[in-house]
Amino acid sequence: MKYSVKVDAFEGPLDLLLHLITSYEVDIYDIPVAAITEQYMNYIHTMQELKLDVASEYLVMAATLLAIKSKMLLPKQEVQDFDQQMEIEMDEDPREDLVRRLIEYRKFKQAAVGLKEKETARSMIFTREAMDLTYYESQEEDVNPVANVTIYDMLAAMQKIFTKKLEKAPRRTTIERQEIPIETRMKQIINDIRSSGRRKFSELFASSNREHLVVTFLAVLELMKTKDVTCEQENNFSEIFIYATKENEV
Amino acid sequence: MSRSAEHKAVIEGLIFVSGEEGIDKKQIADVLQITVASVEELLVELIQSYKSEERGMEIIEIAGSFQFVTKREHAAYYERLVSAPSHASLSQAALETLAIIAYKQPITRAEIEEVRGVKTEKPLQTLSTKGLITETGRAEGTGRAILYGTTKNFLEHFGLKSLQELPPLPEQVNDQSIEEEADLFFSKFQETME
Amino acid sequence: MSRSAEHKAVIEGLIFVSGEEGIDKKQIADVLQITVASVEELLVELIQSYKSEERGMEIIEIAGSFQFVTKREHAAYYERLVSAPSHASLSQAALETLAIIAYKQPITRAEIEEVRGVKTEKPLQTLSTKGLITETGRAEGTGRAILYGTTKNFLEHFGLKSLQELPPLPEQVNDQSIEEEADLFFSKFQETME
Repeated sequence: MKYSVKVDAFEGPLDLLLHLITSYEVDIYDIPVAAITEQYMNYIHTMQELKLDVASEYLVMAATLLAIKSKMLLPKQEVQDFDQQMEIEMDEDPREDLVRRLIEYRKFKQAAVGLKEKETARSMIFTREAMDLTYYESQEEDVNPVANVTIYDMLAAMQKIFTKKLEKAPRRTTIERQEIPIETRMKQIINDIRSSGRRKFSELFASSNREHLVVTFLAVLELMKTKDVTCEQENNFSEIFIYATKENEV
Repeated sequence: MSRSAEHKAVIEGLIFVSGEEGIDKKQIADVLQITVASVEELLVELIQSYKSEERGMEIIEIAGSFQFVTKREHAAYYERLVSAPSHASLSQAALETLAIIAYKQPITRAEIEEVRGVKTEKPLQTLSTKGLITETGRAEGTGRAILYGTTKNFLEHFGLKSLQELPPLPEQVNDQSIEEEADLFFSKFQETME
Repeated sequence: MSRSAEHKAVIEGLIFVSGEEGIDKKQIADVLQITVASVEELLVELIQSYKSEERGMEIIEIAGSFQFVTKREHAAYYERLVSAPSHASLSQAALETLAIIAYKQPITRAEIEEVRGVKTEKPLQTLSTKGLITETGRAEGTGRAILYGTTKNFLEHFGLKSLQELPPLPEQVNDQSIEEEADLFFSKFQETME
């Protein structure tokens, strides 16, 4: 069985199902439940093989899909009528509830895209702080210096600063999270290749840890640059083999 | 200077001093001691003059307040000056949650999770911390679950005049056309089968 | 739009976003990637256009930096704006600064600016004038920077008996929500488990 894992963030089982429905170009109002269920299960199995925690919602959806599939396999009891179409329409389609949920979810997924566009447009315009107008205030003695301002406005201001700081922060976090030094991974890879003569490129990426995947990829690139390894590929999209070039130390 | 030319100049100054906080028509009318209708008229002219000329800023309305902002087509220049992005973008989870709240407010967490099909505690927390949503009350019935709604900050984050400016939900315009497409697909399919 | 007209528009926008700190010719030249001489030429035109027309602001040069200010002849209107009952007496900048001092006192100006990410001279001056903050001492070490703290006046006006009565700070922004933003595939799956 051939399947591919799309390393992407699905926002839940409904999102995954929508993805499958779109990629297999099937009609959302007439989902081929058997085929889609198989793809869905493949995905879940892959996740489990990669030792990822599969969220309970994904498993609930798997059970729902299997239930729908079996209901649809049940033989229809009514006599073969001339107007068969009528019978089917009057019968409740076991997929109905799922289709309704998918369409409802898809609506808001699209709305989120709309919001994203607005957000991007907004991020391209700049403004400035309000001007300090203290100069224009009357200098009378008994004027309340904090008129129309409460302690909670102050708290809100503090919160705004934190939000600003948070907004600046993410750019750094992903880079700082490098817990496996590339040098270490380079040594591991070169030792690995030497012991076996050659390695399939894909074998180096057995780990499910995203950071590990990234570090491995960078390590291979670095090893190629330092000419410690060479890569060969017979045809487009065929397996890439990695060979050690030198026997001396890394 | 004519009376109305001076008023227009003052409106420009008032919007300018209000900065990112903006100023609404009523406040402008109070300062100028003229009617809101007159303010509106002058505002239209002022906004137009910034649009038509070769200007660096323009006046936009966000959440009912008018403010100056730089023009979008010049964004690249300001990015050179300001290192940090003026607005960090929200994650997909947060955007989906926010979309559901924006269109269906007031809404409970359970109702949001029903639509998304996943737990939504964390995105809700992020959105609250960023001041984009707030508790607007309690649902009737047992449990009296918290109801969520969007804030003024939400309008500001997305540069919206009001909630009415949200693009219509696909359902309201599209559902029919999706069905039509499906019908079309089937009729074609049947044709090829025959 | 001609090249120089666009440059002039961007200069206008740059002066605008630079706020009360202003921007100098060299910075403008760097952003536009043109010579300082060209900037000077365009600046003269821009300043002139604000002077000759019926405008609410004008561009002034202070210590080599250019900034927008309101026109003196409109002062009466701004006085009316600040005396309006709805007008908040503290700007967002002043509020932020006051909040930081209230929660982190004693604190130096450099530390406040570190948190806010912008210059804070003017808000500090405003808060001092209003009697809400005061110098409480000098920091140890080189420079012996001024330490700021809130005053008794501050407590009185906000109706607090003591600093202990300040409401607790919003939950500190933590790494967790940052990870949520980082949009990692795997953390997403785990998140839905919670």
